[in-house]
Amino acid sequence: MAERIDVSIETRGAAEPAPAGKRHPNTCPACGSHYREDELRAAIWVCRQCGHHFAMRARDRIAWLADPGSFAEQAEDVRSADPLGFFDSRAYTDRIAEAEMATGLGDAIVVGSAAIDESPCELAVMDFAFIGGSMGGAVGEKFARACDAAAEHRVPLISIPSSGGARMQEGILALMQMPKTVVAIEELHAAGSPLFTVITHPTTGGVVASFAMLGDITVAEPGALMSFAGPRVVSGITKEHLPEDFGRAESNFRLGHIDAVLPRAELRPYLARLLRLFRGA
Amino acid sequence: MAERIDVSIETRGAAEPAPAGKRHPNTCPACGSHYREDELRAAIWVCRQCGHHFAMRARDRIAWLADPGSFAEQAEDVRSADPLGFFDSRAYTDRIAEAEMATGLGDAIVVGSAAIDESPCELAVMDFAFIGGSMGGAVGEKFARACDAAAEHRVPLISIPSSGGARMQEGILALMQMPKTVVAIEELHAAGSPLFTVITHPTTGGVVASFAMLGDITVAEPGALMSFAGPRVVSGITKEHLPEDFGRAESNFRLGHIDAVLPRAELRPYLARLLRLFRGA
Amino acid sequence: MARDDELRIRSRLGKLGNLPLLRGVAVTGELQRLQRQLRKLEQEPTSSSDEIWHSVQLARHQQRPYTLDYVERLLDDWVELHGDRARADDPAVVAGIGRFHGRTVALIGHQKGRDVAERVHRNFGMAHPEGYRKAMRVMELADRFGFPLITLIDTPGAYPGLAAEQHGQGGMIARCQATMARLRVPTAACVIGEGGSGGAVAFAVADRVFMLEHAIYSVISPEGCAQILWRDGAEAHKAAAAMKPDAGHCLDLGVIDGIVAEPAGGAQVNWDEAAFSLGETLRRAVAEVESLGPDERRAARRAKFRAMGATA
Amino acid sequence: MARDDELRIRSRLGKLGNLPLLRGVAVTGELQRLQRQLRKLEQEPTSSSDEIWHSVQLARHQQRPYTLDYVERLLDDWVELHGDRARADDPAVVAGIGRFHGRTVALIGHQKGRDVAERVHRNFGMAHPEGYRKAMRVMELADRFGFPLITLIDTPGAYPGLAAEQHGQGGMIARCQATMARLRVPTAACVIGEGGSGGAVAFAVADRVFMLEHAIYSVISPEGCAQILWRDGAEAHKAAAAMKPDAGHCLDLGVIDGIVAEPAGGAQVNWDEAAFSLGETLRRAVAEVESLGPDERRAARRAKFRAMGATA
Ligand SMILES: [Zn+2]
Ligand SMILES: [Zn+2]
Repeated sequence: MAERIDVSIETRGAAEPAPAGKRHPNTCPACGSHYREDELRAAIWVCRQCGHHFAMRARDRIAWLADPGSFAEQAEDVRSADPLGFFDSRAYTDRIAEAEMATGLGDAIVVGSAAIDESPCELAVMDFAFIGGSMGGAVGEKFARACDAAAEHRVPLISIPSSGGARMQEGILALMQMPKTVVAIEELHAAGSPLFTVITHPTTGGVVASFAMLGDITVAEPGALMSFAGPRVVSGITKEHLPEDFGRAESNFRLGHIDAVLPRAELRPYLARLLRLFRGA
Repeated sequence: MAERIDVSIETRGAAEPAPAGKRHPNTCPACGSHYREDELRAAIWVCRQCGHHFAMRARDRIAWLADPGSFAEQAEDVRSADPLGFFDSRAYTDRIAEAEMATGLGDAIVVGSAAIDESPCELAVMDFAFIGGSMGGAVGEKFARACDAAAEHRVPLISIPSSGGARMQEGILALMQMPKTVVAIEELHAAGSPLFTVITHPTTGGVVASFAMLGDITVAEPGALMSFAGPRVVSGITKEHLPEDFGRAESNFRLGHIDAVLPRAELRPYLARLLRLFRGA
Repeated sequence: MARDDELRIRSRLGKLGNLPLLRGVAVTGELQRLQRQLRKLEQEPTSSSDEIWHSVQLARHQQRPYTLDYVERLLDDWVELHGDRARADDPAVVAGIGRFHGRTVALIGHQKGRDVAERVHRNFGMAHPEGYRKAMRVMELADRFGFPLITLIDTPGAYPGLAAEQHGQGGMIARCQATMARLRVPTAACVIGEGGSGGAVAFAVADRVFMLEHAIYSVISPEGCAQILWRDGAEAHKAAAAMKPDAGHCLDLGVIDGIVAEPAGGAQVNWDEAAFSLGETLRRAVAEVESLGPDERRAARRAKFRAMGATA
Repeated sequence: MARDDELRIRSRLGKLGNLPLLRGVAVTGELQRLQRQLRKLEQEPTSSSDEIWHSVQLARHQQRPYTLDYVERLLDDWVELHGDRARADDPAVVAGIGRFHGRTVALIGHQKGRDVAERVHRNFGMAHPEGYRKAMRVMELADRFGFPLITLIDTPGAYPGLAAEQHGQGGMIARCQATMARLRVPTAACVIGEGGSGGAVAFAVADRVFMLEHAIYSVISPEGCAQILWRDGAEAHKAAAAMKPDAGHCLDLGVIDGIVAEPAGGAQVNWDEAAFSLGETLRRAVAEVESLGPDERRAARRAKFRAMGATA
């Protein structure tokens, strides 16, 4: 009668370096190696010492991934509104303006048409630097427009999320971006176009529980955290002892949630191969 | 690299009396109470002392379940052939003839149209007494014809399996009764008719891996064993220590595989309720 | 929504729409649009911060009717279905079929427990992935046999545990929404208590979505929001005022299609009356969307969610 | 099938059908019917008991090519897909997409291991329910994008373990068959080694089903049959003779649509030649069923399995 659901878990854990305290953004959190900006860029932001994958900005990623000159940004002018007149320590509108100044982005996602190895596709690339990659109205709308564009041109959509989850300053309308992106993917599929997803560190919350987990094929970068609840929330609320690789790409692979863990250097040929295979599908 | 699939299991077990050695068929294997045939019949073959559910013969079950006079048997003349000329200690054809003599049945299933509480339905009821309820060509064909009849009359099919699995004397053609019954259910669904399944003790092997587990709604009688591999096979091959209620209805319920464990006395009103709910669906 | 506000708005709308507006009748369709227009014209706040906090408390009231309390009052011939056909039956989610105003429907809802033992058993209404998988199975059954689907939402959120994460909590919630977006049968959802985050929206991709008058529907719990933004969970009152999870604001924002009036004092005061209100709303909603064909209905459902969000 | 028998039958059929019958070309369609008629006319046994046992041994030969060995030889741009999106990635089943004769196909197969470590890792090709669920996911992906589906069958059977049972082995095998019965894309299956029981048939509900010449396909392993009927697993030779799991008999019984010739001595002698034979057969089979429309093809597939079995 008062039995609870069986919650048998996988108990093994793999070693994964824990992030250290405050450090320079160009210092590797895993091995401490420090790099100049141009060194990191040349290494596509992967530590040459230990293989740690640094975060990659949306425009950097697109410039690296898309064939030169092929990217045509769409929906660039879409901005999140402030539907609640939200104010905590300061106004939400100020936070957005500040994020735009700091990142040069209109919101936490960049979308547009592109080609990879001469195969046409649509890209939807998130940027964690913009308010933690949180999903508000602009992210939802731009992702949905990317679905529309991919459906219209009958090309695959490549989605590269990185997000702390829904943007709480937009309240319930931020939550509604989950079904919004989900129905957009349904329409993408109805048009016959596939969705390929590349999970990058970190991808959590409402984004995991919506478009990030609906890829026809889903891969992740090494070490990327991908979980609905983050590790601090889980251990804080449930007091459970978490495996060291909780929520990481490697454990998600072992547990059947993604198709592959791909080092960044292999991503471009992998996506090019998928685009070839799905061309004219 | 050489990691195996995670096989974390539910380890709790519930007490379930193990069957004893040779005993009179009217002696309860759980509590030892002995009954006259008419007593058992009056109690729908449930032990009044401990609630143990004795096996119920197909015709007894139909007579008890269907409205009086409503059952019209179909495909009565279908018999299994002997496609391999199979012979072990004796000829398969002899085994069939003997089973027919002993049970008064053409094979291990009886199918036909009926009504329960005035709702029309199709019945497919197995009988373990006929070569262990094994599924050969006749069982597959008669089950498929029950699907056809239910589809044609747009009524639900109620399937009541009890089987040791595929009948090995028919070799590969016995295995083919699995996809045969599965495609028949697909056609049943295409016609808009539901399948309700009542698992009775024991239901294992190829029947569990085909029509027995494809019910839109599936219930089981208390204590009924329902597993793909039987407990002796599992413990024999894997040397695993099995919980006492391995494969029983109660553990299958806990593990999410069936909708309810229903004492026999509750079965008729439950099915009548389902038939009302799906009428004109 | 506060009692006074509600009565004032209902009275005005009654005149505007020239329609009978009885207690227990949801504000839907045209009326909903009129209501929003009216509010915007008047530029008056929907609910004060105290009124919002009052709803947060009522939404969590331990004597509030839960899903099975409504099932008992609204459905005949209820048959509860169990199990995800893979590894568990999650008691935090109930699902089944029954007769609703003479027709068969499927109903799925979060289920909280009433006493301590049942609360633990039901995991406080916080579902594991297995619960969402059970729900999807019953959604597909409803679709296969043409049963309209009703969902009742009442959860603090999906359970944030280790096993839940290992078994794919995020993906299961995503697929549950996708399943609802795919259904061809009429669907109606109502937040009856707490509509917490992804765990709630998993059941909310419906043709018509309602909230009980004192239900809340939010992207994060007020306590969670306070913890993050004010670094103090005790600032939940402030966080609720900022997030506006009450029914009035959700209606204003176009997130829901109507509000179901509760008995005076809240649903916990009179379960029968609350159930009657809810039943009337759901009955009308199903009838309303049933006039559309299956493809048209699904397209309209998708278009509704596609349009949600505030951009500039 | 024994070399001599095969050559004799092929030569006769070549005359009857007036069609080129080269090594590596499967016997399908009309030819299959002719072959069966011919055999029945002559009343000669297809294979002797020793020949059957020879096939049992070759089907299990540890140097026999496995699924990924064929993938390597038959597909370009192979992308293996992993995971059941619920709790595991089962290494006993491989699934993916790749280019086959210039077009994209999905391929699913059981996978045995070559050395001890890999054999343990692959669980000897015995899948858990999670493996069948991974397969269903990829089947649905193939259907969504119109990729023909190829399945390669090579398993002693589904794994009979406690966890497998608790996670719904029977139901998953049943649903895997149902999924294959639902697909609208062309499907072709081949038993490349051991086609053991329910674990094999889960992948075998295809438009065209083949066996390699020395593959076996059976309702129970010869050892299991011997254990039950002769109470002695060592009587497997006798059991195999009685069950007739060899390709010739399966073709005679109408269970498969054709036999893929192996290199002289067996597939283990020349993997490239075996792969070439298999590839030609699959290419022709897909082309053949592709001439039908999706609904017609699915109806024909269902009708084929609906008709199987021997009744009097
Ligand atoms: Zn490093
Ligand atoms: Zn007894």
